[in-house]
Amino acid sequence: MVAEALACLVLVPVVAACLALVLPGRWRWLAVAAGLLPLPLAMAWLTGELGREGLITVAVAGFEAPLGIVWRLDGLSAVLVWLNIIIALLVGLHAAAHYPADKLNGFRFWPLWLLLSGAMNALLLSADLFNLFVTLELVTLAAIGLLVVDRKPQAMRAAVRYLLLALLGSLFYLLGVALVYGQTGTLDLYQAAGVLQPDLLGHTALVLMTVGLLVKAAIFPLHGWLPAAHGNAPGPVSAVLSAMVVKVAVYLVWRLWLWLAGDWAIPAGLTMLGLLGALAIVYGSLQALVQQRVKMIVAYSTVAQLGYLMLLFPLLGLVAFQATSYHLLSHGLAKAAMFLAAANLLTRLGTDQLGDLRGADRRMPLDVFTLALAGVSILGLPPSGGFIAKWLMLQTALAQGGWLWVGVILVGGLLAAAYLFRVLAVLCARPVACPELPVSGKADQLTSLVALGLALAALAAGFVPAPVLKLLATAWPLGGAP
Amino acid sequence: MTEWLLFWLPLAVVLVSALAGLGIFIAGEHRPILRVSLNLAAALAKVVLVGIMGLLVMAGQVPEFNFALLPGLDFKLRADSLSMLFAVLSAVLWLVTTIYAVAYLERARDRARFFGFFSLCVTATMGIAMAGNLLTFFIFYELLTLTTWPLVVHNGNRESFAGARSYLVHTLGASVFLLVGIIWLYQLTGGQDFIAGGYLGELGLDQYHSLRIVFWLLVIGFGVKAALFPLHAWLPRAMVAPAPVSALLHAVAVVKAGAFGLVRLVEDIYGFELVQTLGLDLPLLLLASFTIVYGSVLALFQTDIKKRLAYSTVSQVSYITLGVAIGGPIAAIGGMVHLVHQGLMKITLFFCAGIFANLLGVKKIDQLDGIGRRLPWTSLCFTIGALGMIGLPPVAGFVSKWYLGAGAVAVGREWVILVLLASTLLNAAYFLPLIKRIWLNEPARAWPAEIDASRLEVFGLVGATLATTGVAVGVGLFAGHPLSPLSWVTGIVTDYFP
Amino acid sequence: MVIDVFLALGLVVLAWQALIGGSLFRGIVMFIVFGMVLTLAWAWLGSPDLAMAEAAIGAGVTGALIMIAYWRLRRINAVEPRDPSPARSRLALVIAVLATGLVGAIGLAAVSALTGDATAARVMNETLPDTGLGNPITGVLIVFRNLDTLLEVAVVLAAYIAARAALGRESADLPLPPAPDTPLLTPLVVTLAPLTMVVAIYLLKAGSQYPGGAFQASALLAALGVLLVLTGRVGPAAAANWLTRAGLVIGTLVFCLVGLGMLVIGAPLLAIPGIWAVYLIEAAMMISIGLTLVLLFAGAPGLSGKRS
Amino acid sequence: MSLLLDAFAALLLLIGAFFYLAGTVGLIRFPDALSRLHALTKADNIGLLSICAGSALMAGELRVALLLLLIWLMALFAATVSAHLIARRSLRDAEDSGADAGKSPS
Amino acid sequence: MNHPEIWMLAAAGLFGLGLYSLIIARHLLRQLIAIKIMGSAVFLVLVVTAGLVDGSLDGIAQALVLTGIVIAVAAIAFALALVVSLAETTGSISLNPDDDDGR
Repeated sequence: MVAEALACLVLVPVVAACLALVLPGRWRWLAVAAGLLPLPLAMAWLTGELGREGLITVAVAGFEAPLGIVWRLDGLSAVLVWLNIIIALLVGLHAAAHYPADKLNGFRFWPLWLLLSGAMNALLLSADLFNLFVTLELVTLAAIGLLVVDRKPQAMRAAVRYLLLALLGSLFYLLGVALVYGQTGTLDLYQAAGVLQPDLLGHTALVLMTVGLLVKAAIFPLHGWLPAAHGNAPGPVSAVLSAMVVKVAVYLVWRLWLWLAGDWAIPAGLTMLGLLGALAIVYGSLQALVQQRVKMIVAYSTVAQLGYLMLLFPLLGLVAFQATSYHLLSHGLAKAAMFLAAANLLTRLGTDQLGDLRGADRRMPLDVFTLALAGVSILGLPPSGGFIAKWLMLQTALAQGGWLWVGVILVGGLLAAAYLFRVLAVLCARPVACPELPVSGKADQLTSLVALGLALAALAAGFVPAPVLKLLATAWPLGGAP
Repeated sequence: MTEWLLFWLPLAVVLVSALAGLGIFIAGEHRPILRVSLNLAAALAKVVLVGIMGLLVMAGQVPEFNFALLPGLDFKLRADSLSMLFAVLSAVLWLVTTIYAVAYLERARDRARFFGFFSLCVTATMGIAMAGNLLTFFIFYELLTLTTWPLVVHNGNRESFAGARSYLVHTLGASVFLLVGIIWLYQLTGGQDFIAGGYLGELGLDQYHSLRIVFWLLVIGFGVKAALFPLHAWLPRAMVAPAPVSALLHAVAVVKAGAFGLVRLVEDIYGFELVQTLGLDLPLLLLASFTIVYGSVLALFQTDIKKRLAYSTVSQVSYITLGVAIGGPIAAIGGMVHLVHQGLMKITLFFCAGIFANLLGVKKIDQLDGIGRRLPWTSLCFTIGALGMIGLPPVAGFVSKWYLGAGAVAVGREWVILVLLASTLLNAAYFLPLIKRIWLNEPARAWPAEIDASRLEVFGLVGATLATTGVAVGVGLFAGHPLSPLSWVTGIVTDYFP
Repeated sequence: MVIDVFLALGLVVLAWQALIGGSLFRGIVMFIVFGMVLTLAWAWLGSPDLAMAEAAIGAGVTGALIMIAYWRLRRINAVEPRDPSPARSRLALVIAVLATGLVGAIGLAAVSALTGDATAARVMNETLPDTGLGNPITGVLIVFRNLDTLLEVAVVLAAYIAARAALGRESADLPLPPAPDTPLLTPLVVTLAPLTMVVAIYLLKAGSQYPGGAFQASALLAALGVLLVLTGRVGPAAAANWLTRAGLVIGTLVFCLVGLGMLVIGAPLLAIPGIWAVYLIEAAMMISIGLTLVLLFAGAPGLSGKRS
Repeated sequence: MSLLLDAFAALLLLIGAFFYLAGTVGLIRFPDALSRLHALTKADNIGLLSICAGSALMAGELRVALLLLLIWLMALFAATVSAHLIARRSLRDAEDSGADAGKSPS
Repeated sequence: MNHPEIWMLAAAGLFGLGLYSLIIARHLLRQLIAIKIMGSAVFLVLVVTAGLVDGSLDGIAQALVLTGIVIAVAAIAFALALVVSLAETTGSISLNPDDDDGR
């Protein structure tokens, strides 16, 4: 029964994507629904099963590790699959308003959307290094396809830059996989973990794979493509890009450094990754302070918030792992809400230049309120999920005496407050001179409510962390001090 | 049945105004009747619920709501006697201020947004009052910052944004220190609840060095909102907010939250003996005294009425810190009871300032000449309030100053009386000229912006002001009465200093 | 030893010609020649499957795609890109030398540390016979690691949809070079078309025992499609009719349905029951990938009969 | 017997190589496109024929020989058509640019 | 496959050349060719490091490279469509790095 649920997570969206491509007109809605609706059910059952057993492994095609590919569902991938499903469904609901399945742009949007969520589930489940390469490619192609669905010139330019860098990243990653396969004779990540020696070759393979993945995760020095891509993407696409696609690459870096090379003592490497994260936080926030477009501010905020995920390395420990994973979850929800709200502003007011948005809160109170709510979680202010993550991160940083990281987390929070309130101040200001912007297009309640729903989910994450953190604790490989 | 009530009552009390806020947002701008009735109903309901809880607490029960966020970390609302003091104050004053605000904002825009965030602020204040441990306290403390920001920004013009930015910089900046301090404390002690007399004492911790650092971190965190000396700059600038906001928030809710935090810190976390052994009480005492004098001196030089009242608040709130820092039961009584008295008097003064500005456009002190003839009742209230602040007997202010002085003597810190005397003289120095202008000077030819407000509007404004003045005087006169704040505080203090 | 050096050197020199200096057209031609030499290299290294794949897909189809893209870009005569600043090219040189050194050193170290105990491959060689397949590569692709192949076909499908999204308009007015009006073409097409079909089917069938398989066969079909498009026998259609869309999707769909079907009858997920299933999946993949590559070449949502 | 066959096959292979060499030299030396095409198509096809024959002899199986024959026919076909197309193209380029036929295309 | 060192050096050379051209190439098509050549280099490394198993090339490595080649052609085909579309919408066929680092 476990194999059926896992298969449902991956194959059902892919089949639905094919059907969505083939079926004419209104039937496509059926295919989309059939592709997305069973996912939460399957995952709910699997989470129950995971609660009992702690780890679920299925050999695809019946062949065990070195020969075949193994699917492995543990606490960490379960949390990310849940985030993927929530984003696919809720942001999908928002997309349904702009990309009706029976119209031309919907005809192109939905197959890619289904392939993207299916591919991400496949990536989160897979334990095979080469299979991860294939799923990463599918995720990247589907994401970039979605990026150019509206054929906006800036989006096109950003897409080409993103694709070139992503392909380069994949090549580096594949080079690392080649070395690992050469050394260990197996492609299964958890099997290779035992065999791979921390010698010159082992370290180089790890570095190559990490560099490749950091390009796809847009971590600080290699983040060049993210702002233009996320800033110019269509609303729902920028949400899924920021909330999931970038996170999946960071998830892989965690898998490599904590599972594959878990017991190699590389303090220098861990601190260096931490420093990259710190630089990302500062750089992203400063850029967000000077940008003029709301979506660019939110995009640079993603660059900053990704830095927090890299702080897991210098603060290695169970609590740090729980904290950064929970930050990943709550940031995913909050950032999706922010991007959807920004997209609503853009579509209905025709612009997202800060200068022209004065007094926007009178005409679109719900979306400005969503931006504020999601901002609360991004800042890590209480009752939000971000606060729980920030609290746990500070706790473990203090416990380990990492004063630098305490400082980085706090400064990150303040800078985030700076650029968020800068946006809110303009939105709530009284329109002084600018002409009364016509509220174009029908006031689509659905898109605003979806954005609000995601923001409330990010806040609700602040109240129910216990079960999620218990689930994450089962996945921690290294044991030792919290 | 009662134990079910004991569990859910604290949450209900906190959530009443939150639900009202949500309702007001949904009711929106175009249904004023529904919005106002919803708001008033919620205010009444809250007062009733707080009343019930007061009775329960007096009967010795301790209503407590507990929800475990994480194994070592739980969200606890607990109504002990100290929290009741602050809860009753904010509940009653929320009702009065709502009436005042409805009348005040009759012709303003964005009222739905205003009243929505207004009730969310009161939710945060109620949450602070009834927080059972530092984590819950911090959650509502930050919520207070978030929900007051839109109110300060309400007018949407340039000055209000400058004021709001300074408010944010101060509060969010200090919350960083507060967060580190709280997490460090949780590191040392695990998730402890507030206990009368302080839980650190019993734990017998020996890391005195880190305890001192944590103490100062928390003092900075609470000091911002309590407008202690270096961190007070935001309060005068935040006076650009509309009068009801300045009245309830900057005279009662926000400022009192900081002071309440300091009281919790000294009384319920560290316990006064530990503070004394760590040698922290003297610096805190000096800081409070300096703020008192500094606030009063600056108030002298202000030409704008609300700015003068703001600096007077800066100094008055430090009385509470002073009372707690002196040590000993009597001074603690003085400090805590001043929490209520100062709230009542200061809100009256702000109400009057609001009426002067709203009806006659009088904002500067020199425009006050002869306003007594034009608005007799408001000016009377203003005078009573001002006299109370100076500390003349019948009004509440005198009681707390008396207890503070007696407490200082009892503990052997006579020099504190000098501080009290100096501040009383300064109070007189900056309030009496106003009173003289109001009653004795000839009124100018025409008021700056005379408007013919409807009878209902005037009745609402003046009625609310009269109510608060009456309570302020009543509390002073019937101080001995068992239900008065003074006797309530003496009850609190007896179980702090057995 | 000499042949190794000759081929390796040839590869590097051709790559140099393709990438640096000279006009872009010359670079593309050199790239196609590079693909041919790489085919020889794979053959010499002892992997006929890869040789065929490189020839058909690496050099043939990719070369055709790049050539038609080059032709279209010249028609749009986009603005000539600026030359890179000297500082940038110096930086690039440094990075390139570093990368070459790194990969070279690591490669040599890896080669010297060849333990030869490639467990996965040895296990595969042992379990191959009982799948009834002779060709190990088809065995790995379709039976042992078939999730990779399934996702790979999905990648091709995603690439097609994304390309259609990028090109935008439904109607197929992406330019195609005019068909040369020489009498020679008709006999060429008439003889080549059936021959290619036969060879493709043969490759598919032979794939289970000898080198060959779905991907090489699909590339052949794609080559045939390209030939038909270029000679005007087949033209881009305005909209994708039902059949074309089904053709695009059949590869992924059949693979998924077979995989899920196994679950229904209790076998492990994606387990391949027998040789017939291998052929079914390979045929579906051949059609789907071949059709996708042709449509990507024509830059059109579908194909129609005569082209004006 | 087989020795003779092998020697003969080797000879055929050598002839083929020689023809290829000739074709390449022609490609480099000849001035214009048409003559280059001429050199290429003639020399290489014959070269291919002799190589196929040589390897067919070496393989010794009829099936392989027929396959090699098919390869030769296919190559012949492709060579003629492409040479024809290139020639047409270079002629048309020459008419457009007025120069005499055969300057190699850019 | 008896002289793996030669092939490894060749792969390193191709990788370096590709990277160099990727950085300085003026035309996007040239950059795509560079990516394809670097891909071939990585596949060479994969096959050579996998080494010989029972005398012949490692079957799994060959299958991986075959999958890699098909994915490479899919990615290149999509990239070409993107480049053509970029040329149509923005009229430029190169990604000069300093023109829009984030607009």
